[in-house]
This record gives sequence, C-alpha cells and structure tokens, in this order.
Amino acid sequence: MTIMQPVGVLSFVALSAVLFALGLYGALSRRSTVMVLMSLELMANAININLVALSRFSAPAEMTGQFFAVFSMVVSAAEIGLGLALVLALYRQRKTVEIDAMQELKG
Amino acid sequence: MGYVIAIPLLPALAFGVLAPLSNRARNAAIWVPVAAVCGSLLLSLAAFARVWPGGHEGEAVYRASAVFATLGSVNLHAGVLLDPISAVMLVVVTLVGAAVQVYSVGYMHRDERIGWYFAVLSLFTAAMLALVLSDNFLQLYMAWEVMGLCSYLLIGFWHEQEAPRKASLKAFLTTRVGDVGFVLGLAVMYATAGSFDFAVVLHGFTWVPATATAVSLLFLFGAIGKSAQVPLHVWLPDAMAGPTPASALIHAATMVAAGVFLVARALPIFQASGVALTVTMIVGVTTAIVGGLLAAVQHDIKKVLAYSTISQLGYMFFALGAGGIVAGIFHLMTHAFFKSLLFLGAGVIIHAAHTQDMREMGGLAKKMPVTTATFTIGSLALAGIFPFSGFWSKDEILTVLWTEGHYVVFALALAAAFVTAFYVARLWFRVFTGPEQTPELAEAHAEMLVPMGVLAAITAVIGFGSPYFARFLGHTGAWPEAGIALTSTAVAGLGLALGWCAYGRRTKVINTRPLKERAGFVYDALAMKLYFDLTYDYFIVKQYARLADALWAFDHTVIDGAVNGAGAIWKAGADVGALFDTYVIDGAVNGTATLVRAAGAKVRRIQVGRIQAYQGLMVGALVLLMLWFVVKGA
Amino acid sequence: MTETVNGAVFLALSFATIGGAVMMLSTRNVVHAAFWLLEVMIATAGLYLLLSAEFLALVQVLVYAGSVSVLVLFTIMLTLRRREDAIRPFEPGWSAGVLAALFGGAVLFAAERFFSQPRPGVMPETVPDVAAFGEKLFGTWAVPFEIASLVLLVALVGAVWWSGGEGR
Amino acid sequence: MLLSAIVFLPLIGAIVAALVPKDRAGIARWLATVVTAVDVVLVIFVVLRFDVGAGMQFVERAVWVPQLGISYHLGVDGISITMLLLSALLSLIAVVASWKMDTKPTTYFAMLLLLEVGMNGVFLALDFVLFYVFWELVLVPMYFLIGTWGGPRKEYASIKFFLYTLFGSVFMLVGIIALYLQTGTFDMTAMIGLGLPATFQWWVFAAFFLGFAVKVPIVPLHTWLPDAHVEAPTAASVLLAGILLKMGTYGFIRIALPILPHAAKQWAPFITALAAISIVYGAALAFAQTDLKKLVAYSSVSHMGFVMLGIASGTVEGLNGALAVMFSHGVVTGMLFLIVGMVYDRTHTRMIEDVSGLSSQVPVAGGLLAFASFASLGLPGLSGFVGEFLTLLGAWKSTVPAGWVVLAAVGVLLAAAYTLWMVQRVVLGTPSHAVADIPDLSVREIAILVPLVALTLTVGLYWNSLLRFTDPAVARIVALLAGA
Repeated sequence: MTIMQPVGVLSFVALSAVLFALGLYGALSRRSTVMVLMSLELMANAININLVALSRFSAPAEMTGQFFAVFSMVVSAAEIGLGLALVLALYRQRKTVEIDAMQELKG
Repeated sequence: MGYVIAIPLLPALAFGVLAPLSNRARNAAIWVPVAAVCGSLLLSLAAFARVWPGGHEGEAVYRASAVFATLGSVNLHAGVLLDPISAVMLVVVTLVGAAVQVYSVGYMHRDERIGWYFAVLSLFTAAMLALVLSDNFLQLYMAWEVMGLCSYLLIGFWHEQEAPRKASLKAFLTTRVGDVGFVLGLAVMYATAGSFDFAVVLHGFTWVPATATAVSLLFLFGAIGKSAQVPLHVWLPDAMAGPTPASALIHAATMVAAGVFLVARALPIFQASGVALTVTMIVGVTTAIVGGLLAAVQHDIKKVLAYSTISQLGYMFFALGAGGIVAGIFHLMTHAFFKSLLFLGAGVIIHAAHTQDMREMGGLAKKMPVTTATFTIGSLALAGIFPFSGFWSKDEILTVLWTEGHYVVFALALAAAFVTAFYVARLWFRVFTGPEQTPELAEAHAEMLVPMGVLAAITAVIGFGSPYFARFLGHTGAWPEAGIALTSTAVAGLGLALGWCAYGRRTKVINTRPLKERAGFVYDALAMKLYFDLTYDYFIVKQYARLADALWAFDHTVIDGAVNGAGAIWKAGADVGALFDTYVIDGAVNGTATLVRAAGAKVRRIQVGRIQAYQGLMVGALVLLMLWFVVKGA
Repeated sequence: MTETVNGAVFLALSFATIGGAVMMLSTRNVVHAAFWLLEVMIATAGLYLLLSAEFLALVQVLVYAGSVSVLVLFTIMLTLRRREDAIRPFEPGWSAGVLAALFGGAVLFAAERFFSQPRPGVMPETVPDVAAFGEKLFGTWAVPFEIASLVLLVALVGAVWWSGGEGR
Repeated sequence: MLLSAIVFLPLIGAIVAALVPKDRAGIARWLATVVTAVDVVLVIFVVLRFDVGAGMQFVERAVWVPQLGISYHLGVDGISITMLLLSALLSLIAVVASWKMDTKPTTYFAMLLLLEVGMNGVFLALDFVLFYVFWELVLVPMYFLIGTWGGPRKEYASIKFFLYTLFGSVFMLVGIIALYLQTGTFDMTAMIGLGLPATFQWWVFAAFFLGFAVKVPIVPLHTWLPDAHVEAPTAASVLLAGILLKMGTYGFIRIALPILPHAAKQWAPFITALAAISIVYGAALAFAQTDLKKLVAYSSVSHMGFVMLGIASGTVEGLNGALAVMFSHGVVTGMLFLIVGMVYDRTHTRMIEDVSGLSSQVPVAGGLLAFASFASLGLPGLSGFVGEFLTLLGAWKSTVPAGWVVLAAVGVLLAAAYTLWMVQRVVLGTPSHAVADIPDLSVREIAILVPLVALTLTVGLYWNSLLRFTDPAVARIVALLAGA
C-alpha cells in the first residue's frame, strides 16, 4: 500500500471517528465552558465529514448527505451561538466561565 | 292535577329568588317564602281533597315524571306520585311549615339575617315536599340530602357562637353516616332490580329474601341516621342550638320523620325480608326507652323535647316493624302537630323567661294564659291522654303490637309510655307552676300565638279521625279497643302522677339532689347521655383525627420520602460513578503513590462536575450498546 | 469511468485535522485552542473539496472559519479579566479519555465490521455541480431549508436576548 | 379545520403574546383573553353542532409521516367533548383570574396559552404520536408556571412535578411503541377491536397504567400533587386540578379500555382497590391539612379515586359516572382554587387557623366557598353528586370486590368531614384578624365564578345535560369490554 493509493470510504469514516472521539474527550474533560463548546464543534464537524463522505461514495447524484450536512451546520451554528450567549450570561452572573458554576440542577 | 308539581316548586322558587339577593333585600322580601308556603298549603289541601276518600298505598291518583338521566337502556326519573300516604304527608308538611313560617315572622323579627333564615326554611320545605311526593328512591334520597343541608344551615344559623357551629357539623356528619348505608342500599337495589321506581321495586319485582334483607337493612341504617334512632341519635339534642321554630319544623315535625316515611315506603321490601322488620322493631323500642329515660333527666327545655322526639320516633319505628303502617304514619302525623306545637310554645317560653333552663323557670301559667293552654294540650297529647291526638295514635300502635303478638315489645312500649308521661309532668310542673323566677313575664305577639292556636286545635280534634285515617290509607279502621285504651291511659296517668309527686307539690324552687342521690349510678349514666357521645367522641372522632394525622405523617415521610429517596439514590449513583472515576480509574492510571493527592483534588469534583458525569454515563452506556451490536452482528 | 481520492492529499488533510484537534485539546491557552479549532475547520473544508462538495467547503470556511471562530474568540476575550487567565491548568481527565477512546474504538471496530469488504477507493464519477446543488436545495429541500433558516433566526434572537444588556 | 383552529389558535396567541414588549402587559392580557374567549366560542359551536348519537365527529386527517404510519388525526366524540369544553372554559377563566399578574406578564400569558394548546390537543388527538406530543407539551408551560410564578418552594415543586410526570410518560411511550410494533400504526381508532394477545395486552396496560396513574394521580404516586398545587399560582392550580389530572383518566377511557379491553378486565380488581384506597386516603389526608390549598389538593386525590373506581367498574353507570366526576371536579375544584386564591390575595395567608368568619365579613366570597364545598362533598342537586353516585352504582353492579366499594362509600362520609370541618373554621365563625378589613369579591371575580356556579347547578339538576354526550360514547366502550 503506497501513499498514492486511492482512499476508500472507510478511511473517511475512521478519520471521522477519531475526530469525534477527540471532541468527546474534550467535552467530557474540560472545565471551561468555552472549551466544552469548542469540543462540541469538533464532534459536529466529525459527523459532517461522515455524512458527506458516505453520500459521495454511495449516491453522489442525490447529494442527501450534503444537504444534511448543511442543516447540521445550521443547527450547530445556532447551538454555538446560543451556547456562547449562555456563557456570557453565566459570566455576567457568576464572574466565571467554569462549568462548575452551573449547578442549578444539583438536587 | 298538574298543580301537584307546583307544591314543591313554589317554596323552591322562593329560595331561588331569595338566595342570590343581598342580605338587606332578602330581609325585605320575607313575605315571598311565607306566601309560597301558604300557596303550597292551599294546593296540598286541594290535592288531599282530590285523593279523598283514599285507597291503597301506591295507587296513584296522579303521577307525572320526566327523565333526567339516561344510562344505557336505563332512564332515571324525577317525578311526583300522589297517593294517600303522600297526600297525608303533604298536608302535614305544608301545615306545620306554614305555621312555623308565620310564627317565625314574629320570633325572628329582630335577627339580622332573617331573610336567609326564611330562604333556607323555604328550601327545606321544598325538599321535604319533593321527598314525600317522590315516585322513586333516588329522588327521595336526593331530597333527603338537601334537607340535611338545610338542617345543617339552620342548626348553625348563629354560627358566630361555638355551640351551634359544632352542633351543625355533628348533625350533618352523623346523619351522613346513615346516608352511606342508604347509598349502598340504593346501589344494591339498582344492581338487583335495575331501577329505583316505586312501581318497579315495590310492586313489580319479586325480592329474594337475602337481597331484600340487604337493601332494607341498609335503608334502615339511613333512616336511623336521619330519624335520630339509637345508636345515631346523638346529633338531635345538640341540634337544638338552632332557632326554635326551625327545631319545631325540622327536628321535630318533618325532617326527622323522613326516616319513618322511608321505612313506610319501603315496607314491601322489609316484609320480603322479614329479618329487617324485627331489626326495625328492636331499634325502635330501644330508642323509645333510651330517648324517654334521657328526656327525664334534662334541664334544658328544648333538650327534653328533643329526646322526647327521639323516643316518639322510636314508637313509629316499632309500629312499622310490627307491620302497622297505618299506626306508624298516623303517629307520625299526630306527633308532627303536637310536637311542633310544643316547640313553638317552648320558643315563646324561652323568649319570655330569657333562659332554656327549666330550673330557672316557674309560674308561667298565671302570666301567659294562651301559651299555657296550648302547651298543656300538646303535653297531654304527648303523654297520651284522651281525647288528644297522641292518645289515639299511641293506642293504635299498641293495638298493632298486641294483635301481631309482640307482647314483649308491647310491655316495653307501655314502659316507654310511662316514662313519657313522667317527663311531660316534670316539664309542665316545673315551667308553669311554682314561684315566678323571671320578672316581667309577658304573652307573645299574635303572629306567634295564632299558629300555636291552630296546631292546638288540630291536636285536640284530629284523634277522632283515627278510623277514617286507616280507611283513607286503604286499611280497615276501627275505634280503639277498651282494654288496651284503658291500660295505656292508666299507665300514662301513673306517669303523670309520679311526675306530680316529684315536681308538682313544691312551693319553692325544687332541689333535685335527693333524687340524684337515690338513683346513684343510673342517674349518672343518664346524665352522661348513656356515654354515647363520649364513646363516639373518643373512639371515632379522636381516633380518626389521630389516624389522619398519622397518615399525613406517613405520606410526607414514607411515601414522599420514598420518592425523594429514589431521587437521592439516583444522585448517589452518580456520585458513586464519580467516586469510581476518582478512585478506581484514576487510581489505576496514576498509581497508588499519587492516589491520595489526586483524591484530595478530585473530591471537589464529586460535588460540582455533575453535568459531565452524566454525559460520561451516557456515553459509557452508548459504548456498551454499540459493543453489543458489534458483537451480535459478528 | 470512476474517480479516486488521492491518498497523499487525504493523508495530509487528515493529519491536519487530527493534529489540529489534538493541539486544540492539549494546549493550555484558550486563545491558542481557538486558533487550532480554526485550523481544523479549514482542513475539513479541504476534505470537503476532496469529496467534490464545493458548496459545503465554502460554507464551512464562511460559517466556521469565518464567524464561529470569531465568535469564540470574542467570547474568550470578553470573559477574560486578565491576559494570564487564558492559561488554564492542565486537565488530563483520564476517565474521560478512556471513555472517549473506548467510544472511538468501538466506532472504528463497528465501521470495520460494517464495511466488511473494503472496496478500493473508487467513487462514482457522476458528480453534480454547484448549480445542481442549488436547484435541489431550493426545490426538494426548500421547506426544510426555510425551517432551518427560521431555527437560525430564533437562535440568533435568543442569543441576543440572553447575552443582551444588564438587568436580566 | 374547526378542531385544528381550536387547538392552534392559542399557539398563535402564545407566540404573539411572547413577542409583546414587556412594558405593554395590557396587550398580552387582552390578547390572551380574546384568544381564549374565541376558543370558547368555537368549542361551544362544536358542542351545538355535535350529534350525540354519532361517533367521532369533526374528524380531520392528514398524512404526516406515512412511512411510520403517523398521521395528523383529530376528532371529537362524547368522551372528549366534555373535557374540551372544560379545557377551553377553564383556560379563559384562568386568564381572567390572572388579570392582576404583574411578574413578567407577557411570558405568563404566553405560557397559559401554550398550556391550552397542549390541553386541547390531548383531548382531540387520535394519533398516538400527536397525543404524546401534546401530552408532553403540557408539561413545559406548567413547569414554568410553577417554577417562575410559584410560591416559596417553587423550584422543588416544579422539578418534582416535571420528573414525576416525565417518569410516567416514559412508560406510556414504551406502551405506545409496543402497540405500534404490534399493529404497525399509531392511529388510535385503528387499534380498537383488534383482539390483541392477552399477555401482550396485560403488559401494555401495565405501561399505560403507570403513565396515566401518575397523572391522575393514584395513591401512592400522588405526592407531586400537593406540592405542585401549593406552590403553583392560582390559575395554574385551577388548570392543574381542572384539566391536567383529567388527562390521566381520559387516557384510561380513550386508550386503555377500548384498545386493551381484555387487560382492563384483568386489572379491574387491582385498580378498584387502589381507587378505594385513594378515596379514603386522600380524604383522611385532607382532614389533616392546615393549608387550604393542600386540603383542596388532597381532596382531588380523593375525588380522582372515584373516577378510577368508575373506570375500573367497566359498566355504563361507572364510566358515565367517571366522566361526570371528571367534569364536575374540574368545575368545582376550579371554583375552590379560585376562591382560595382570591382570599389569599386579600389576607396573604392560606392557613386555615388564620382565616375565619368569611361569611360575615365577605358574604359573597364566603357563600361561594360554601357552595363550592357542598358541591365538592357531593350534595345532590349539585354536580359532584352525579358522578360519585353513578360510580358507586357502577362499581357495585360490576364484578369488582364489594368490600372496596363499601370503603369507597365511606369516602363520601369522609369527604363531608374534611369539607365541613374546613367550612366550619373558614367560612363560619367571627372574622379573624386577617379577615377583619378585607373587601368582598370584585365584579370581575364574581363574573368568572358565575359560569362555574351555573354549570354546577345545571349538571347537578339535569344530569342528562352532561350524560347525553357521554352515554352513547360510553356504550360503545362497554360493548368493547363485553366483547373481550
């Protein structure tokens, strides 16, 4: 297997999985809310790659994956917008962006 | 004949008009209910005339009904049934009702809420009329409950004071105990016969003895509550906290007699059972004696009359238990007249003497001739002295007992008659003879005296109608037998004589202590109302309150605690997950050397990093799920 | 006729994405992390080009690289009281790492199973162009697209409302 | 389109109300009033055009997700029409009762309107997915109504309410999915009379039972109710007691009985037992309360026990009675909560020991409270009696153990005990310090109580005013039960 050999769909999926796992690790471990949100973006990104790649390899004419990716992007853009607004609101209230500051759900 | 429907509707309309008004407008409009009940009285007399010369019970002269509920194939009716019994009851209820309302105009004229008083009185009259006219047991029950409401409202009429408030609650709840039985009786009846209509369940359905016993005993339980029979009699004496005319109408003449009316109506079912008749008789005779004995030790004039009512209702019950429907209903009627007469008289006496305690009364005969005369007529009727109405009806009851062969009950009934005569004498001599204790005694106004006069006149003459009454109800009537009449008169005379010996010969205020000391524990027991109230209060009311409190504690500690506990366990699970995270996984990675330091740093995280702990759990579960799918797929 | 993806280009791009992600998570400076995220996004756009999704690549650059990163940077700047606060303590999060690794491994394993016959990197040739993409977007997918734009609008309003002036 | 309009008109109102500037609360208030009033008019129109003999009417059906057999399916029959009327009317009353709300009024009215969407939707939906969506939709505004406008322990109460009901609805969802997998459709009407396997029915019924029982609530799943009621603002209490509780029993009648008739019979003795225990237990607990709202809340537990008793009986009388209790309890308890709220607005206390002598100081309020109390304890001639009596009749007639029916009948007595004990201390007597100088009800307050009083009297005096709608529908369900 040489470097120049054509790449199959599995490679894309694998890449996506690794990226997703990295994002997951970040989302679970970081205590800065901003970092958590960034990690979430990473995960969303990984999924988009997956969508596009699978669509390209299986049914390129339909482009369903691409459309889904578009919608997914919209949603994640909305999500990060809201998330960051939330961070700002949190910061104004608690003067910190630590995730520990959000304990309303603590019983 | 359509006007029969108007008989209960007139007072109902009066209530409908008065109830939404403001207090002041209501007070100005009390002529509305008085006019309504007078109208009902006239219509009732017309209806009675139409039924004359009578016939068998259930043979309707007029019947009308309308469907008010449809359940599958069953229709529930509201209707009127005019037959001899209901015609009699109509006249009794409207006559006493009219007398009481006219009397109340004088008696209550200074009360701030007289309008409300008249409104409730009207509602009561409407309900009672709907009850006696009812052509089915469901409507009867509904009217029965509405009467309970009116009774509650009138007993607690002066609710600013503690005693009426408590008495009203006690009355409603005690009668409602009986009503539970009544409702279940209705349920059994419906499940068995599929209807509530008299025409079906009384005359068109063959009862199996077992279900007949169930239905009739449950009905009897309801009647025991409403008619204040032992053991549910405790509410009636307390109910005297209400206005006296209301006591006359509701707690003497009409509502409490509804239980008797119910048993009389349902008598075919009782007869199908057999056992139920015996039970009715036992309840009645027990009540007659207990009520009489308790009446003999009361000092409050209204309570004497209340226990007397209980006792007399017992009379009606054992009359019915012996199968003497004519005797029972006749006694109901005569008792309604003379007892309401006595209550109205007691109202005048209380107004004049400014007390209800007989020990503080005396010598009223000289200053209040009209009251004395009418009250004396009522007393003699109650004691069963010829020619007043009580003599005739009591005699009929005794005759029924004798001819049906209930000799033990006959003897007990005579004993009850003796006690009755005794307490009547005790009451009369204490109030009307002896030294005057109240200055400025004066006779009452005409609007109070006229109704009393009317009732007294009826009491004096109605007994002579005894044989015709029986024929009116479709039975054979006869004049009293000499033997029984003489026996009962002799017993009553003995009772009066004993009363005179004990209370009539005094010249100064009597001291009751010697009697108390001689009677010893018997007197104590009677003074404590035979411990019924204490027993109920301690064993039922207090224990229920304790049970309720205990259940409440149970609810918010155990049940709610279990719920909150489940939440806590879930939370603890998350904490354990975090601990596991801290000690096991981290420990394995960092090695035991750094364990203590890491733990110190991470203990903080147990408390705070909860969102991500949940996320972690979620992902962990997802991993497991995926692995399972992969393994399964492979 | 089929097309292929050049292995070398793919390798380079995936190195850029994964490397960027690793750097983003390993740096202790939040500002640096934001820039590494930007790098990952741009590399992803390259991957999209490789998959002949030109429009997506464009959107990726515009939305993520352009706006989101700026948004993130703004937030970081707004919430930092001192410059030194950008440096965060090292947070290894071992358990999270284990979990993520397990998850990633599981996905890889599953993918490997699922695509049991690794086909050569051959992909169908018929690739619609951006014009076709646009036609479909505003034809078949018009309604969802409008809804998506509404979602975005609502989110924007919400974000403004939340992050808006004092007194809330 | 009529039913869709009834359901979604409040949604439009809610969106617009939420967009109203905060300092223009008056607009939101009037908007909410007009929208709910129009809804009431539409519902009355439906009631007038309703053919009592026919089954589902005003049916609307549209394809939604055909691949999964999900459709947009609305319809109204004799069971839902009474609830629909109650829901629309109580929503209007809740809005008018909140006239003086000054904490975030625009959001508040938007929430009330959103709540009405969910409530109307639940009673009209004939597709399980739609039903579930509306069912869950109800939770959200109620959560916020309690959590934002509630009393001192609002956080605890709202979260408890939310988690409890969510817990229940998860089981319901499981039931729905199981039914879907078995039948391949989400259409409720299509699932009736399929003769599903007995064991399957038993398990699905169990899932639905848990889901609905929390909502009813049946002892021992009731502890969210007093907390939620006590902390909720008046209007939310009214809707909670008046409508939300009925969703559970409505679910039993609409879903559990017709679709799972065989299981319903198997479960009947168990439900009867729980119902009788609920009746007595709720009554005893109500007796022990010192807080007026808690007393009314526990009385709801007791009354809903009668509904369950009627449902378990599976007879014409019992089911008609259950529907009558549902209607009457909505009206009467609504009235009780409204009056308690009005008294609270004036005295700032709900403690029974602090309030007395209402009838002397404020005769209208005291009189109406007494009226509602008597309706609640089941006085004949008022609506409460109809259902209580019919459920007892039905339960006795059915095959369920008679002992439980006797216990339930004792509940009638206990209801009188706690109600009159409350009336005696609160309405009667001499005015206490807190009551000393309070004004009587305003015209607006009387105006919202009058329709409820009128309904109480109408249903109580002429039972067929309600039963004419329910009876034919009940007959169909009883036929299904008989066939199982």
